[in-house]
Amino acid sequence: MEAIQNLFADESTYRLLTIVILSIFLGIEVISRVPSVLHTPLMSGANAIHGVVIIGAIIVMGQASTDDYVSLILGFLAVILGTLNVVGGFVVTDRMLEMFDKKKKKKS
Amino acid sequence: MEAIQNLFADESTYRLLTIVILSIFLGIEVISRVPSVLHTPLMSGANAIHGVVIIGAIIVMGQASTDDYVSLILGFLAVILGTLNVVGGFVVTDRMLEMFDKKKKKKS
Amino acid sequence: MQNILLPLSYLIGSVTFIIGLKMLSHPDSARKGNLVAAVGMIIAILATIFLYRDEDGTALGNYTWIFAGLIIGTVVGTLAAKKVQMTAMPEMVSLFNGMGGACAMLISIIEFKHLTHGLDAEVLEESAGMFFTTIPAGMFITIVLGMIIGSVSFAGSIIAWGKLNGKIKDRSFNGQHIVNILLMLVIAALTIYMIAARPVSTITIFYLILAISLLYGIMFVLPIGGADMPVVISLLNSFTGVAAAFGGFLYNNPVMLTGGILVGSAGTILTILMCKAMNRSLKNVLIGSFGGNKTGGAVGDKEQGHYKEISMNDTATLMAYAQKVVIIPGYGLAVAQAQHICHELEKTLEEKGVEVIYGIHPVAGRMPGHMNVLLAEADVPYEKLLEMEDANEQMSSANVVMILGANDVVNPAAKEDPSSPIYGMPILDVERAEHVIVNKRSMKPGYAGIENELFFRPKTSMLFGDAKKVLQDLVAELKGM
Amino acid sequence: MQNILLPLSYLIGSVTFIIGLKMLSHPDSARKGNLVAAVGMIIAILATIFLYRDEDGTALGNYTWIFAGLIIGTVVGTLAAKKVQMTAMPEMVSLFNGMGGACAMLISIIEFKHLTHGLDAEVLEESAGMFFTTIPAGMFITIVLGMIIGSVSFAGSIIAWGKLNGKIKDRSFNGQHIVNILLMLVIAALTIYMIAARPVSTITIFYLILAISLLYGIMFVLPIGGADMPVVISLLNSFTGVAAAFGGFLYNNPVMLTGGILVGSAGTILTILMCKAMNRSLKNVLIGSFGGNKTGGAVGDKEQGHYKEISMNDTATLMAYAQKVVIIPGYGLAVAQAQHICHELEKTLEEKGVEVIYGIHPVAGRMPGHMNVLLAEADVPYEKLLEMEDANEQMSSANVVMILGANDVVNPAAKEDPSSPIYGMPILDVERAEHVIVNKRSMKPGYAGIENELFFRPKTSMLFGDAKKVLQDLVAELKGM
Ligand SMILES: NC(=O)c1ccc[n+]([C@@H]2O[C@H](COP(=O)([O-])OP(=O)(O)OC[C@H]3O[C@@H](n4cnc5c(N)ncnc54)[C@H](OP(=O)(O)O)[C@@H]3O)[C@@H](O)[C@H]2O)c1
Ligand SMILES: NC(=O)c1ccc[n+]([C@@H]2O[C@H](COP(=O)([O-])OP(=O)(O)OC[C@H]3O[C@@H](n4cnc5c(N)ncnc54)[C@H](OP(=O)(O)O)[C@@H]3O)[C@@H](O)[C@H]2O)c1
Repeated sequence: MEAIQNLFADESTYRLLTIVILSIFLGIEVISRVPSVLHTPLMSGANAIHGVVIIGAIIVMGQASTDDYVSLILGFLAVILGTLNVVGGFVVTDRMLEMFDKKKKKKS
Repeated sequence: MEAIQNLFADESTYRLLTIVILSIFLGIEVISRVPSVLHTPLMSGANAIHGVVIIGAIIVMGQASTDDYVSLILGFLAVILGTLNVVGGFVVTDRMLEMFDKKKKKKS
Repeated sequence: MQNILLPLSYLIGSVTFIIGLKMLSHPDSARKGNLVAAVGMIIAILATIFLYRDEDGTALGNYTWIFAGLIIGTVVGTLAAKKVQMTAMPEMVSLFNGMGGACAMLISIIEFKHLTHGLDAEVLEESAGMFFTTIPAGMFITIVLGMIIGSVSFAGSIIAWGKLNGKIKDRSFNGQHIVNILLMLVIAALTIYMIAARPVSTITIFYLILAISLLYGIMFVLPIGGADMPVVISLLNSFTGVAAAFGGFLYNNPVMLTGGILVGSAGTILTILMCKAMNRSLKNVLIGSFGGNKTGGAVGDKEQGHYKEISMNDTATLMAYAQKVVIIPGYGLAVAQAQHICHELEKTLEEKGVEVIYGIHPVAGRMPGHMNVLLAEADVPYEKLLEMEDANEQMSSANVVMILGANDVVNPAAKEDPSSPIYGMPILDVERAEHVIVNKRSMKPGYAGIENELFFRPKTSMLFGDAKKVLQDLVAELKGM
Repeated sequence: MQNILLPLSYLIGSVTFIIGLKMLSHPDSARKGNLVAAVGMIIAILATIFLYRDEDGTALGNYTWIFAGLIIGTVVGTLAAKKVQMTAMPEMVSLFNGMGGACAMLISIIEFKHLTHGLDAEVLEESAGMFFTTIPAGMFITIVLGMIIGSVSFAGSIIAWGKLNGKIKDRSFNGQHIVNILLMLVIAALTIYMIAARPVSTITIFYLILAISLLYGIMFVLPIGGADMPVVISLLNSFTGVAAAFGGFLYNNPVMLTGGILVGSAGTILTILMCKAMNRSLKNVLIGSFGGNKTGGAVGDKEQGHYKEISMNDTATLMAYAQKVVIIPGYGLAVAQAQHICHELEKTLEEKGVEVIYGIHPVAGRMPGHMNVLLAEADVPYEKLLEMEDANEQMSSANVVMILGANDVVNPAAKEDPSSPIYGMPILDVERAEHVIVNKRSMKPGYAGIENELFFRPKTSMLFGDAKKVLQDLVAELKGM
């Protein structure tokens, strides 16, 4: 328990917590008035954004020692999966939104 | 110039910058759809909030050595002015909004 | 220089995510918003690869592995995303979401392994578990929570994916959600115990938590009706966001933190909005499993009277001589892949001087915006697609309303029958028009599993058959007139 | 414990500011929002006083001074805020804003003094200014920028306050904004020079910058028309927010940072929104000084024809036998303090079975929401106050429109005359009604300084006199009928 207390005594934890709280509010504010047509593309776009977890995978992979095969393989898998999330997410979102764009063009 | 570079090399600066940027976006998002009736009270409420600068005045005041009269007097002034900003700001906002509340009560 | 560039790139990344999300929520800027976020992501990834330094200042290694992983992921991801059918997109999103969750889970596992690196049974016994107490609590908590949420999201997303493409069937038993709550409690208890007490068996407990989390993810999604999956995916999406944010804590990385939390909170709001659009509460979706065990509602409860059928020929005549026709597309149109022939019908009618518009209900189909996407694919012009309110205004001046594979979204019970499970949902008010023609294959109910009295009303005529087939015949008939 | 409590209090403070601002922007929750923010502020202040520790772990001292300052500020602030007239509120806000700016300025001055503490001419000469190079750049920049923005905000707010209560008149000369730009450039140049070169004369330069900043603040606001002050105050408000944020950087204090930046960005947006509501651009307000040197517009340009007057008796008759009367309040009503008697008129008419509503233009009066606040003070029920769009819809079914001291907001030139300075502003479309009665004291123009053709239109009759006096007579007349 003391360890937890130490954690919360660290100033930088609060800096991060401030960032977390601001981000929560921002996420809510930004989304709260989205038209229902955009629900699916938005979900998909958000899905791509959380693919930022790939950065963690890259760091883990890059720091693994070259003889630690378990870490290397798991890290490699993590990089692939993260990339799938990012790339697939953005591409599929773009395809969905292309549909809407087409309509726009027709209109003008 | 080097000093400035050093400043920007400090990780915690970026943590603070992240907070700044998130706050900017949040400020914009939160306000952007306010009805015009509320412009004045909102301005007044925001005015009270930036009175948070009082915290700086308190720190300055509390750290001044007891024989440094210039700092003491300036700090004292700063605390008074800051408090005026905070207290006056919140009270005047409340008075303005009381008007609106009154109307609400009538309605129900 | 690089110690300026890395945090700067992360800052840029965070900003593009915010701007991207914001743009994504407006129809005009949505596509650009997606691009903006993608560019920010690329910047953040490249900066990490080339500029990241650990505390000792050493750069990352294993570039071959990293690039191999990136390339494989990019190629496979792009192909999968490009090849997927329009209608299979939600399941694709679910799959990608699962990948993200798995990535977060793997990161936690590897970091945990690093913490306990080189520990063998002997060392453990000697130090009697003392070793584990040296792990900083903050780091440990972050790793474990990231692992739990990541694996729930992973397992849940895979199940959701399987359900959407029909590989996995709805399965539920009584008291399932009680079992789920128990699982959750077990996970919580084990986690708290492990972190607070640091027992000798820490490693075993860690993997036990992992296993239960995966199980929980499966059990959580399994009983939920397949048609509720969009909501569940959105929820799991926000889970993965939170898991990514834990990674941000772990590596003290602001872009992971903002990106993850943004998605976490935006995803939660989006989930709620989606539920609202379907007139359901989130609790209802998760526990009620309304899609799973169909309550049947009013089916057969009342004497329903008779419905009347209409011939193809009569339909064609009625439409050809109408002033204004409103087409109401629904799930059936999507299933029948009849969007192109539907557009053909519209053009044929317009050539005959009939005004044709579409009435789009927000939850018609099986995902939000389903009908818009579908009809856009068939090049139906944007301005012909009216949202529900606008369509309802036009309804009273329409001669014919043609309902193509829609059911719940035109069910008058939503307005009239307080005991109906869909009571309160706004519907397309087709009865204001002169004639109502309904195309579906049978008298079977739609998604909500309830009877639709509209089909028995005097104004309504049924035109049975698969939507694509019926429309083809109808167009041929019209062209021959 | 306290090293947990302090940052936690700051976190709570930041959150209350966000929630408070959010609630403040919705009519239903605005008052509570103000309270929420106030509570957060108290928590942050108390936590600072009792829990703050510097790097060495020593607590703050000088409690007597601190508490004396807090008490004086609280008493004076509360009294001032409670005593102020409803119509004088904008100037009060300006004054309080100036106090905040001054506070930020003083903090910077003291911190700068600390940096250079104990330096006398001798030391300086010896070290040839070397001393100044030891000041960390980040800290120095923060202090100087906080000082500049704080003092501009302080000086500007005081001028704005003086203008609003009529103590200071508009003063402008040709090329004033060029002088202002020059002043700005001098400030920027001196600042960059001082921070980059750290000359021996650093102290002198610092105070020089302070002086020029104060001068700039004065020059910036002086030429702007008194009626544009709400916009300027909003802008200065966001300046003070930014100054507070620099304090946050200086003390590495997250609550000052979030609070300051939130107000900085929200204030900027609010400024833009206020400009939009008046159909002006911010540039126009700041440079054009449209309120200052009245361009006269169309005054006397055209042959205006004649206007007709109406007697008190005829007015009373017309109103008493009307079905529906729309009252359009304007700045004149506020000046005449005629809101109570106006409410009296409304009640008298209603007793006679006449339906009475108010048409509220968003920029009627001299501050946003002016009319709403004014009429609320006189207990006019909320639902009688229609916003512009709703009022315009009611207009065509009204028999009489009674314009009380309004002018620009009913000027048809905004719709009809592209050369008019107010062209494009939405107006209350009074001419849709049967009769239009205008009460003002003369044929003089209103705020925008332009002629109003409405007064010469066939439907319009003028009822000259001070609004309060006229309404008193009208009510007496009506009661006697
Ligand atoms: N949009 C979303 O985000 C979303 C997500 C989840 C759930 N939902 C729910 O889905 C429902 C959507 O309503 P809806 O009116 O579009 O669909 P629906 O109520 O599910 O009805 C679809 C109808 O189409 C008919 N059909 C099926 N295949 C067909 C074919 N090949 N040709 C012609 N007809 C065919 C079916 O009748 P037959 O079997 O007799 O042919 C069925 O009654 C709502 O209840 C909504 O809450 C929506
Ligand atoms: N609301 C805001 O936020 C705000 C802020 C800044 C500027 N403004 C501007 O202010 C203007 C507001 O329009 P408005 O129509 O309300 O006012 P206005 O155009 O300024 O006209 C007010 C009229 O009231 C008359 N008046 C003055 N004292 C009177 C008295 N004692 N009894 C009767 N009449 C009296 C004046 O004519 P006589 O002298 O002939 O009596 C004057 O023409 C707009 O141009 C707007 O852009 C608004």
